[in-house]
Amino acid sequence: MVPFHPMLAKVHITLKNGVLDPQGKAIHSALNQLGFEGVSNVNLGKYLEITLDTMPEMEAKKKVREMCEKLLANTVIESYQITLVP
Amino acid sequence: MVPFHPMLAKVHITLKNGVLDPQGKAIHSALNQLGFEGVSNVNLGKYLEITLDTMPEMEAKKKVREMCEKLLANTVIESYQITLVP
Amino acid sequence: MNCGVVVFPGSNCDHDVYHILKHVFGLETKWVWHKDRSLKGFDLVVLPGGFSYGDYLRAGAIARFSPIMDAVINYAEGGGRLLGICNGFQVLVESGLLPGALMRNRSQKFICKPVHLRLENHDTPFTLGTQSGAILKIPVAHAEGNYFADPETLKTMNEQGQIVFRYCNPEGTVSEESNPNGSSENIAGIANTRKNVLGMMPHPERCADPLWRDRDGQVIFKSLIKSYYS
Amino acid sequence: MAHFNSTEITPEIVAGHGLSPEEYQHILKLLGRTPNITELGIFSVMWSEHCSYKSSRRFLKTLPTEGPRVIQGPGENAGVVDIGDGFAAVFKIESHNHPSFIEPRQGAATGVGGILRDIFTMGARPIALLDSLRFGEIDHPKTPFLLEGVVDGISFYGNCIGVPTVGGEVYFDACYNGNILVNVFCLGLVKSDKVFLGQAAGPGNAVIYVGSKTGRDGIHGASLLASSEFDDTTEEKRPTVQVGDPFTEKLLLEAMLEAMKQSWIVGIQDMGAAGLTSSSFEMAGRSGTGIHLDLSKVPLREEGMTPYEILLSESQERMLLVVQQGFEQAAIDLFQKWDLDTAVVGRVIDEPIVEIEFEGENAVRLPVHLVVDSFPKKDKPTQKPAYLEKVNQLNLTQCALPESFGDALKKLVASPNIASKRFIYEQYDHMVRLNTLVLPGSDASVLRVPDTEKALAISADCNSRYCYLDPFQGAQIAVAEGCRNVVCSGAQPIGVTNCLNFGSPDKPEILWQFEQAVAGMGDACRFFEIPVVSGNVSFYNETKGEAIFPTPTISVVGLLDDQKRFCTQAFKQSGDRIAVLGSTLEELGGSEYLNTLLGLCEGPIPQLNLKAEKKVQSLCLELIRKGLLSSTHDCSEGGLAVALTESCITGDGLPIGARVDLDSTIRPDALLFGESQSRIVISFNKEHLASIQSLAKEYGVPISVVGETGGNSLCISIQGQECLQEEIHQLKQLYEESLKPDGR
Ligand SMILES: Nc1ncnc2c1ncn2[C@@H]1O[C@H](COP(=O)(O)OP(=O)(O)O)[C@@H](O)[C@H]1O
Ligand SMILES: [Mg+2]
Repeated sequence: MVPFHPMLAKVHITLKNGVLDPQGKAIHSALNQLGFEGVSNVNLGKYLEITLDTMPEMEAKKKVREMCEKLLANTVIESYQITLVP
Repeated sequence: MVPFHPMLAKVHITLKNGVLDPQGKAIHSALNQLGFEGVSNVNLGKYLEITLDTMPEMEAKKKVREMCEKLLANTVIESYQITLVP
Repeated sequence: MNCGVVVFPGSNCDHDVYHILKHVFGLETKWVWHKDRSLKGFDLVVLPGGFSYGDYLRAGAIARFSPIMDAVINYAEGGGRLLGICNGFQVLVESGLLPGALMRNRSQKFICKPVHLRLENHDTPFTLGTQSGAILKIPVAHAEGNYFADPETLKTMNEQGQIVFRYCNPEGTVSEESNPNGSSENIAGIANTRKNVLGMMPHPERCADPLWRDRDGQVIFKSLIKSYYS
Repeated sequence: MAHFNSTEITPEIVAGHGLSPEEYQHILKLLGRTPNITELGIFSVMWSEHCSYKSSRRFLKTLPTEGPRVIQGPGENAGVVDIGDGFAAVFKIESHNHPSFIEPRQGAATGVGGILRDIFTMGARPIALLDSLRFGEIDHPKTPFLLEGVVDGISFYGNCIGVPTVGGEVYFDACYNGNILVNVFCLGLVKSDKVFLGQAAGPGNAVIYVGSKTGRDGIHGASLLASSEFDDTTEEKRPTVQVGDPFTEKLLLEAMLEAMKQSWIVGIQDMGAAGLTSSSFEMAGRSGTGIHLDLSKVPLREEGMTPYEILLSESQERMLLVVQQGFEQAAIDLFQKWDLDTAVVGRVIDEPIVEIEFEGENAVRLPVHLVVDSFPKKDKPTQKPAYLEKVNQLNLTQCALPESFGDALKKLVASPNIASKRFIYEQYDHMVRLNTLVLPGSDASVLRVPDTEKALAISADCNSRYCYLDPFQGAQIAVAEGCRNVVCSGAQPIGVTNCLNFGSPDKPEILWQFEQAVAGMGDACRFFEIPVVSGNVSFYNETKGEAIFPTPTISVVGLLDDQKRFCTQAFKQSGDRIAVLGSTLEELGGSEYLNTLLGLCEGPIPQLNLKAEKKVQSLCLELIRKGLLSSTHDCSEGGLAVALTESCITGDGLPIGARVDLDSTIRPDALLFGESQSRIVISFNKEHLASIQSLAKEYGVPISVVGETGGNSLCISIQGQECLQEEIHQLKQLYEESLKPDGR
């Protein structure tokens, strides 16, 4: 028997190409104002850490993908990427 | 001469341990209500992609760390993690 | 005319719209709790403003899965009149009843102030009481009202007359300066193709009580009444 | 001894809890034994300045707190004043200064959350918020960050919970560079026979916990932070900062208001500073009962929390209820409908002790009154500060007149303390719930009282420069100005709340300022016959030994019998006459003019004659009630010229100019910019001139008709000789744009 061993799903949600990122832009200009040079672009996204009970990796991936499609990302403007850390 | 080759800094900003995460809590209970089982915790953080001009890795790291301290993270309640992708 | 006002946890303009419907226009008005599952018998359903589920994750994202939403979707698909104001608009786009998405304001800040709107389409049950081109002064109060849709969607929406309000200046000119939040094409309110569902960021219920001097919001409610009785 | 209480009590531990050796000896004597670590923690928070009011009590006792309308004075979560028609106004103001300096957004947000809970625990629905803010100099490197964070926090919390923030005040001064002030006022409405109190009556009744789970937030936060000044080690002492969850608070608010319609609720208290500790001791203390708690039942957010941590946690959005025995399940069902965590955590008991168990073992056993009011009562000394001599010797002959009065006016209009705060209040939802009749941007904000013909006016005021130069009269003026603002909107002042922000009371000079300010405030309130029904004290507002200016913020609540008869400060149409009620003396001490143009902070401050003030206010109210006025504006910072400018440019539509001639022989800068008290600028249709003049005579108020509205400029002459003429569009732009972050 495998001992109880939770799994961590890391989800990155970012704006799709072609969708203007006003927050990223605002941060970019704030960085410029603070005197940080050499920054050519800033994008802001969301980062979720979801702790799952033990389950097969395939199942976990499928489950988290479904969560993203349904709730976590707004697929009209956002795309997502899932990484599993056992 | 190295050709122009920008560098990408990926920054993850998450709440420090013990700090209340109302958003994570709300997402967690929404997932439960949607019938997703086996989720034991959800945390919501920020994810930034910062494109930098070419510069030595050491310098880039130092610069991004400074950005985090000064602007990007609220270090009273948040911690950050920087990954450089050349 | 029977009106229902849906209450999500975190709705906070629910009382305002209830007051206008019931006390100002004398309409039969009932609360609908988000855990209810039926909208039988309503001639108008309003998704009010506020911060459903704190607007956590994204405005409207969690409310869209409230138990009542299945009934809301059925009701809309059956042709029922559905008005989403502010947070209600956000719920409508999240649920797919209206196209596009509402993102954070360009200024990154919450904005509460009166704005001017140009009516782009009077051929809807929500606006038939006035003429296209009319200028209305109605307040906005939101942090995520920056409307986005891809160019193709925008094109279809324009062709189908789905764009109902645009932000403009007091003279009616639609310009960058009169865009409070960065919305694509200054869009402030849109309808579905069938025109029975309207979502708008400005709050008509905030300027419909005769106690105030500004009453432009009455147009929406008067139009709905007119269309119901005609 | 239980394992969780095994820490040995050493002198270092005692000192680390902010208790003096003397206080600790007192505890030993009272208890007749050594307290365990959990008990020590309880004493430390309950005897802190923040919870015990140990330095301020003796002064606060002198305030007038009674009156025919008072339903509940100080001592409960908020004050309650009857407004007729079966309704009462519930209000209080509170500070969140120290947390906001450490983390401006969350600090300010949780400040809003805290004051809202104080109001709805009384059974009232909160209907409006005001924020009174003080920052360091506008050019100080930290100011923009703090300002933005604080405003963002208030906006985030207040907007989300759906209570409008309808006004406030913002000042900038170097004395706040290292210690900002964030004071938030909340007004609520309740049926006057449905006021709830924080009582734990009826032995056997259940003690129920409702709201967010308890985490390790802010352990020793508010109480210790607010009881010691800042220094370089503050960074290290940082407690876990509390994060606000306005959504949970909204659920709590609605659930509480629903619960309070039930018959089974006995008492309610919010868990604010010192959390579960202060709420249980205070509830028991008020009813002469005791409480038994089982901490194992408390909903926890983190693992391994000790009784010490659970009792001292300052997690937000939590309430403690006492519910009639037998109705536990009814209560739990109701709160679960709102998806709130709920648990029966204890019982009311006969014996006046608080008895706490954890995991089946005894953790705490303390007599209630020992904790609540047995701290050593030693009056700290007061002493008049030496600086007062030096700063009250203004020699006007050494102050040259400005080269251009027009430029001086423009500088004032653009100065941070006077310029428009629109970019701030536009970030607040100030309209939600449809009660705001007068939006921010006038002297006071006016809220209708739903289901009646009435309305309430509210305002927050304090000129701390005056209070620094003369704490007694400065505080009197704060009361007078608050009343004047409310009167200018057409309301009769009916109650006051205050937030007293001072330096360290351990310094005799600071305590003297405090004593004087409280005396001045009490004096003025007695004279105007308005009771002080609630308040809050914030001491230790110091950095590296430098105290802020004494800042006794006053909020006045006023009542309008006819919600249609309110008045605002902006001119309404061209062709109206303009007059000034009250007299202008040669008083420039303490003024914004001296500060902005000459960099001087010197007195004497303007004299306040309470009798004259009362007459002006009574007349103004009478004129508004008779419908004779188009506008009324209190003359405050920047004097007559700024008041006239604001009346020209703060209307909804296009600005309206004015042509004014002043008939006086005092120094022209004092005439234009001096801040003589008890003056109101009014405008009216010229048909009403005779009636207004005769009423003024009847009330014994000096009135000077000074000009007429209209045109595109503000044009002021003195005895026929023009001294300034400025385009109103330009004045408006300066006023509107100067403070805006991108305007700078
Ligand atoms: N922090 C704030 N939040 C909301 N409104 C504010 C704030 N500061 C100022 N205001 C509004 O701006 C207007 C002008 O403020 P102030 O100059 O302090 O008024 P007064 O001098 O009449 O007391 C008032 O209506 C006030 O309510
Ligand atoms: Mg003022």
